[in-house]
Amino acid sequence: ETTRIALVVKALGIGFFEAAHKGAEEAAAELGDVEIIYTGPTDTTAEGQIEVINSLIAQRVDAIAVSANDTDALVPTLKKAMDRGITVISWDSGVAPEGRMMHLDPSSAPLIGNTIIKLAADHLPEGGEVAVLSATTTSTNQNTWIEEMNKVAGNYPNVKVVGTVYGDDLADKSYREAQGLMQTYPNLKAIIAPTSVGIVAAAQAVTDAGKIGQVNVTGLGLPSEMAGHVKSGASKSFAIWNPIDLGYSATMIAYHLAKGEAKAEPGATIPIGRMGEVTLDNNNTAAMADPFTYDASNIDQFSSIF
Amino acid sequence: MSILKSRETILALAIAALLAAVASRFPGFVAPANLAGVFTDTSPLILLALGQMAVILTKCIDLSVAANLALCGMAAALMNGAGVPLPLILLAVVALGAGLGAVNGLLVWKLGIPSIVVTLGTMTIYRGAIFLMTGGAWINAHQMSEGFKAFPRAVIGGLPVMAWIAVAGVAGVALLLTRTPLGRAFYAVGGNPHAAVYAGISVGRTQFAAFVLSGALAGLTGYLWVARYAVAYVDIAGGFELDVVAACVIGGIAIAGGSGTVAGAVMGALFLGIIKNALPVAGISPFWQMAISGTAILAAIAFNAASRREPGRIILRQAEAAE
Amino acid sequence: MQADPRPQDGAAPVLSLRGIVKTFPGVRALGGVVLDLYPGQVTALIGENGAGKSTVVKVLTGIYQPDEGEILLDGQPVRFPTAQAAGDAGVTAIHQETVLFDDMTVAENIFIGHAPRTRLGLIDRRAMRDRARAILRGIGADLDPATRLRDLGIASKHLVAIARALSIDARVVIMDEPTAALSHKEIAELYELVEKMKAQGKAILFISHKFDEIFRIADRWTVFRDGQFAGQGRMADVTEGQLVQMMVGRSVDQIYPKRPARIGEPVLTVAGYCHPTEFADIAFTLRRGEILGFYGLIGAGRSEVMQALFGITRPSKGACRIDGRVLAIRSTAQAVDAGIVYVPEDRGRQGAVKGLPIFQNVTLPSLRRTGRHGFLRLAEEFRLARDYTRRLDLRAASLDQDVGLLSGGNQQKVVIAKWLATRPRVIILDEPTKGIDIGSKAAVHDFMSELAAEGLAVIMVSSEIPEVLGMSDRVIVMREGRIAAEFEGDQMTPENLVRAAAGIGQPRGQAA
Amino acid sequence: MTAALRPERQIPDRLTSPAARALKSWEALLAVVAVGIFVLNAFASPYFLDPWNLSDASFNFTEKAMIAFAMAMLIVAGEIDLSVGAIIALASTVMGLAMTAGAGTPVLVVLGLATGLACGAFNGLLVARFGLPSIVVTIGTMSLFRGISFIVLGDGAFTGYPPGFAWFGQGYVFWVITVELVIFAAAALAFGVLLHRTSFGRTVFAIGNNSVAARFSGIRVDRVRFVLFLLTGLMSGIAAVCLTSRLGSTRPSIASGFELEVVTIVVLGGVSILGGSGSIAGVVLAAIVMGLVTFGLGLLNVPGIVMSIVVGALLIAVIAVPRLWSMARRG
Ligand SMILES: Nc1ncnc2c1ncn2[C@@H]1O[C@H](COP(=O)(O)OP(=O)(O)OP(=O)(O)O)[C@@H](O)[C@H]1O
Ligand SMILES: Nc1ncnc2c1ncn2[C@@H]1O[C@H](COP(=O)(O)OP(=O)(O)OP(=O)(O)O)[C@@H](O)[C@H]1O
Ligand SMILES: [Mg+2]
Ligand SMILES: [Mg+2]
Repeated sequence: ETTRIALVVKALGIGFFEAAHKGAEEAAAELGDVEIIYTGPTDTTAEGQIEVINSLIAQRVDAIAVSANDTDALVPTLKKAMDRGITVISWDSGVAPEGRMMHLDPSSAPLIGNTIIKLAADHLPEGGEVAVLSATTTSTNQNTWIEEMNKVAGNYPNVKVVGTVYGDDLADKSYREAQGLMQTYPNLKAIIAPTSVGIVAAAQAVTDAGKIGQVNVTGLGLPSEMAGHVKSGASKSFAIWNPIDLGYSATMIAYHLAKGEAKAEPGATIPIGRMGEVTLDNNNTAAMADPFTYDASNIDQFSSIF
Repeated sequence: MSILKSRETILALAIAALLAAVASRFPGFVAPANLAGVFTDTSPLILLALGQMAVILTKCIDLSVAANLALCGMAAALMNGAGVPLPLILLAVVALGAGLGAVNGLLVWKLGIPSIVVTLGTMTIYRGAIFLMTGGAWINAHQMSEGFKAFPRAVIGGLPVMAWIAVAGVAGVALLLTRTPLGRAFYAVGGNPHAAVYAGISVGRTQFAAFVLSGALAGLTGYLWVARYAVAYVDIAGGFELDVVAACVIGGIAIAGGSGTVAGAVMGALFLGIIKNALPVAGISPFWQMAISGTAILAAIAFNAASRREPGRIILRQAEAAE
Repeated sequence: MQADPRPQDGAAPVLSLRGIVKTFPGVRALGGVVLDLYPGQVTALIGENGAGKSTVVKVLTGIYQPDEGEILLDGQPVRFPTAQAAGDAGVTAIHQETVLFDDMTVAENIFIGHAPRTRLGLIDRRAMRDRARAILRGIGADLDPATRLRDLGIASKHLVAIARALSIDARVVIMDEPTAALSHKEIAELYELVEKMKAQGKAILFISHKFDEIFRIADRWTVFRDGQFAGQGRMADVTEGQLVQMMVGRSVDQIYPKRPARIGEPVLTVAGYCHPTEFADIAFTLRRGEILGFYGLIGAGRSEVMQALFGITRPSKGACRIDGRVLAIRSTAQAVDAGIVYVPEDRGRQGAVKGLPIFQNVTLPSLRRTGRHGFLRLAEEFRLARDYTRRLDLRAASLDQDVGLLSGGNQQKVVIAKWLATRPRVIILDEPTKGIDIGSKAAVHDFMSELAAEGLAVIMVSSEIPEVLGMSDRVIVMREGRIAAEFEGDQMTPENLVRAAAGIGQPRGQAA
Repeated sequence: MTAALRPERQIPDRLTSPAARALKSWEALLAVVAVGIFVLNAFASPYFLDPWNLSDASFNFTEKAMIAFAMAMLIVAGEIDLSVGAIIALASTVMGLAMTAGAGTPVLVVLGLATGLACGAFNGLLVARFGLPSIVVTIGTMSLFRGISFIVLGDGAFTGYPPGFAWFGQGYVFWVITVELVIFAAAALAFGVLLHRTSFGRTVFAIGNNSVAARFSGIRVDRVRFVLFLLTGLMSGIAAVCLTSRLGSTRPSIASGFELEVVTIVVLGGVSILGGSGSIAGVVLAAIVMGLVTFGLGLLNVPGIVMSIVVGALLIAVIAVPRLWSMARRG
């Protein structure tokens, strides 16, 4: 009998999640007896995700792996799923601990926080002002990373973080916010956008403002979407973990938990196929891998993959 | 006429006051280059507001403009990916937009379905169609040709093409509304549909024409939007239809139809555009933006209602003399 | 009396209708009518309310498409798919309702749909203004083509409608009750205009309920009854009595059925009512059993005063007492509670709630009585509606029929029934017989005196002198928002009323 | 003297019986559609005919439908309220603020309802008292109410509602019958009676058909309008309690897009968007149809956007098809 694993994403159509879906299918093929249900709401709302999860509960899927639009709002519904015997994990964007068995972080938050500011600092030998362009006001992961970034900002004394704005993961709003940043801070040297939508919009805004070379855009993005901006010089470098690996790992974990082959408890280790294994911390959270940095030297190699 | 004029004057004064307030904290905002940038940024809103205005004049409303824009934008991006030359793409998006507008128009005209219902329905259908076209995939900057992206940005005489297109749109629609029979028919149909029939004007056909105009402008804006932000996906310009209606309302276009000017619609759009651009610059938390534009809308409605209130017939000689 | 369709003088009709049928859901408005219009002649079209006169006008001007029958222009069958097409064929009309655009200028109203164009195809605004001015001058209307229509009085608007009809170079001019909204002077000018057009060889269709005017300007007549052709002929060969007989199928007593009044104690006292722009210093007393007439030219402000009494608008100053109790009426609900009810002038907009069935219209202000603790009791509602509609001799298919499907006169009856069902103390009737045929008119007059006899106090606003004189116990004349004079007994003469209304001679000494 | 002029003629009360009318009504058609979709779903998915699943699925529509009843009355009266989603956001935010200040469940509920009423009163004041068009007023207050929520919360969230509070959105009254379902049914009954069986309801119809004539008939039109906005605010407040309780948290983006779905349910329910006609029974059925369609398609893992195409097409089709049919019949 096949194990049905539902991969619930923030919204359908986003490149990052499409790549994760690829990874999930890869894991399914490797495991053999797995059927992947790839689903999600049309726009990034918690209510939409709840409707989707309700229908998954009704179908009695074996596992749900969700990248949440809202840390807390999904909890009651996911609890119900667990009550009905469904394995629930979150990945990428987490759910509060009561609402899932474990959470798979793409990477550890402190690592990401450090990486994004380091990327900015690396290209600012004399230092200067940098600003942050975040995603929606409600998405958890971005805000955790920015928090972590601010914690370690002292390690980069030359770099001064002057402000944070929100682009809501909308291309036009992010673009406008990036423009606003450049006007508000004429001496701005870099924009850090830890969101794949924001980083592209910011790079475009910098290009349109004719400030390539003056303002460096960095953060987290997809190689395929950033390739052009790396070549134009709007972005010297950026980082991301591999979303394919992330979808792959989430599927592996969900499978092992659903089969009862592993237990989600602090300190447990769970095998994740070709990626090795993860170890759960006190919050039942695990980190997959370090973020990987892309620049002109390696972008072409990856831009065709994801 | 004098009341009408004063309404636009007051709106212009409000915009000037807004600019002055921002400038007092941040002089760079009113530098000509930046103002040009704000105008360019507001161009999509202006273009859509022009079309929406025509529709509202005829006592209808078009809630599907943003979805139409997104669909045409995606079509433009797909055509570009397929190697279609830019001039053809431009023609095609305008035609596609007009076609989508015509669907709305036909449902309103031939079946007499209220426009709010029609466009509420087509709004979701058009967006859904994008999903069906692409499976939900995004089209990103690197998948677009340079020429495709460069056209709206190309600067001519200090302004990018995108802004010039808005200027041309404003001039064209202004001419259409004031100096052509069709334009006057928009006003007639909205002002008194019953009388329009007596004047030999087909109410349905005129509303149809307004929807086609609104659709064509949305189609054109769809290309501009996608090329400017260099990305196309299902949800672009989500919820933008309400901004467009708000721009018209602030600009004094009567929601009951039949009255309003191009100058008003443009200034309504600029007012919203300036607020949107000024907030991040003036260092006001972006979380205030929504409440501020809501307040602006309410203030504008209240003001317009007060100025539109009929002064009352003056029967009394004495009252007349006293005034 | 059955008339022959050919004129004795042998001229051929310009425009003819043959067997025209037009049905609306539930109503057969025209059941195969015949009509002939001759060049250089005025044909009067007469018939009761709902006889189908306006429907014929709409068929002739392309607003409605006939279900059957044909329109012949110079003997050739034609079709008018739109109003534009009718205009192009030389048929133009002044419609019964003023159908104009309040937010457009006078010139635009005249030329919308056929504005002069420049070489580039754009509207030529200067030519439009100049031609508008010329046409307006031609009908003796001193209006600036650039004024917004909203800023004009009702009579001026009507003149614009007339100018619009004349802006089309027409062979056939249709006038549907053109004098209803005009004052004496303007009516005289209209008659002159009709004569001029006759001389130019135009065929004119003239619709009116006023027999004096028909006999004055018409050459030929056509009568419709219940959507059917009832006859046609030459004015010279017919008497008023015969026409009436043909219209209603019976003879109607033209004498006003006013019964001697038994006037009692004062019911309503109004003192010093003022309004910032509409009226000033209104004061009068109304007694039980009395019919108080309000006369004045159109726009004298009578309706405004009545609407203030009914709580639609608020007076800025003044007091109103009912049965001695001082009352500040701020809403219509309060007026109804106090026993004051108002039958408005504008039936379609203010009177009947179209879309609701007849019985619900009747019980609308009486729901507190028919219902219990805020809940409806349908049986009670039907009982009340049955009582009052029978009393008014309503003609309808059923009581749950949409009131919008009734003819104007029957709608008026529903509105009156609605108010009588509240058992009021004071009933105000604003132009109760305006646009109503003589049959229904007599019924309304009859009913009014019955109400007065039962002890109700009645105010009747009317612009028709015979009606005012025939029905009232007392008459108040208003001019420019003020009471100009009050007449009683022998003083109630047409001359006095006209002079007071126009402000000629007589000082305001007689005002109450 | 008048007897001769007035022959006694009896006008019948009705030509068609109410039962015959009901059979040919919109509601009957909707009921058939609902049953049809139910049967179709039962065949399409083995998971459909499970009481627990159906009970879960009811959350797809219960909150929206509660508001839809009040909205239906508002639309019958010729007005509209596009701010309902924003009212939920604001009411939820106020509850969140109170919760952080340590308020217990009863206080939270009272505050949620009171906020809804206050927002409704604000809309009602602008529309009824100042005579502004409701569609634009509520587009404005939609931004304003949700904007306040954004100012208060920014990128934060209120979480940690008291356990008792979860009852409204997650509790069961009996077996699979959820608290929300009970509120939904009670609201349907209450609004059905209010609109169709009371004098107040009758005046709502009168206003929707001709508000001027209604005023000339002694109806306090502005007061009725104001009350309708209050009711819509109140129902939004109740929906806010349910939704907040169900989500267990508040963010300013809560219930975004609700207004259009609510209007869709109302229109689908046969309420004329131009005012003057409609029934609560139709709205109930429309809510159920929408719930069945989305749940049925969800079970087949059809993407949400395809569902919304279906709903959009349904919205147009239900109005277009009868008109096309009657046009075809006339030739
Ligand atoms: N659009 C319509 N829909 C339904 N019935 C209509 C419509 N127009 C007219 N009728 C009906 O057709 C009949 C003829 O109306 P019409 O307006 O032609 O009468 P009329 O002779 O002009 O009356 P009046 O003297 O009151 O102006 C009436 O019974 C009226 O109710
Ligand atoms: N300029 C105008 N534009 C629109 N409607 C008008 C205008 N002037 C008057 N009216 C309408 O005509 C009607 C008559 O106005 P008013 O109350 O001033 O005069 P009145 O003496 O009552 O005349 P009437 O004999 O017609 O009742 C009212 O219903 C009023 O609203
Ligand atoms: Mg008529
Ligand atoms: Mg009057």
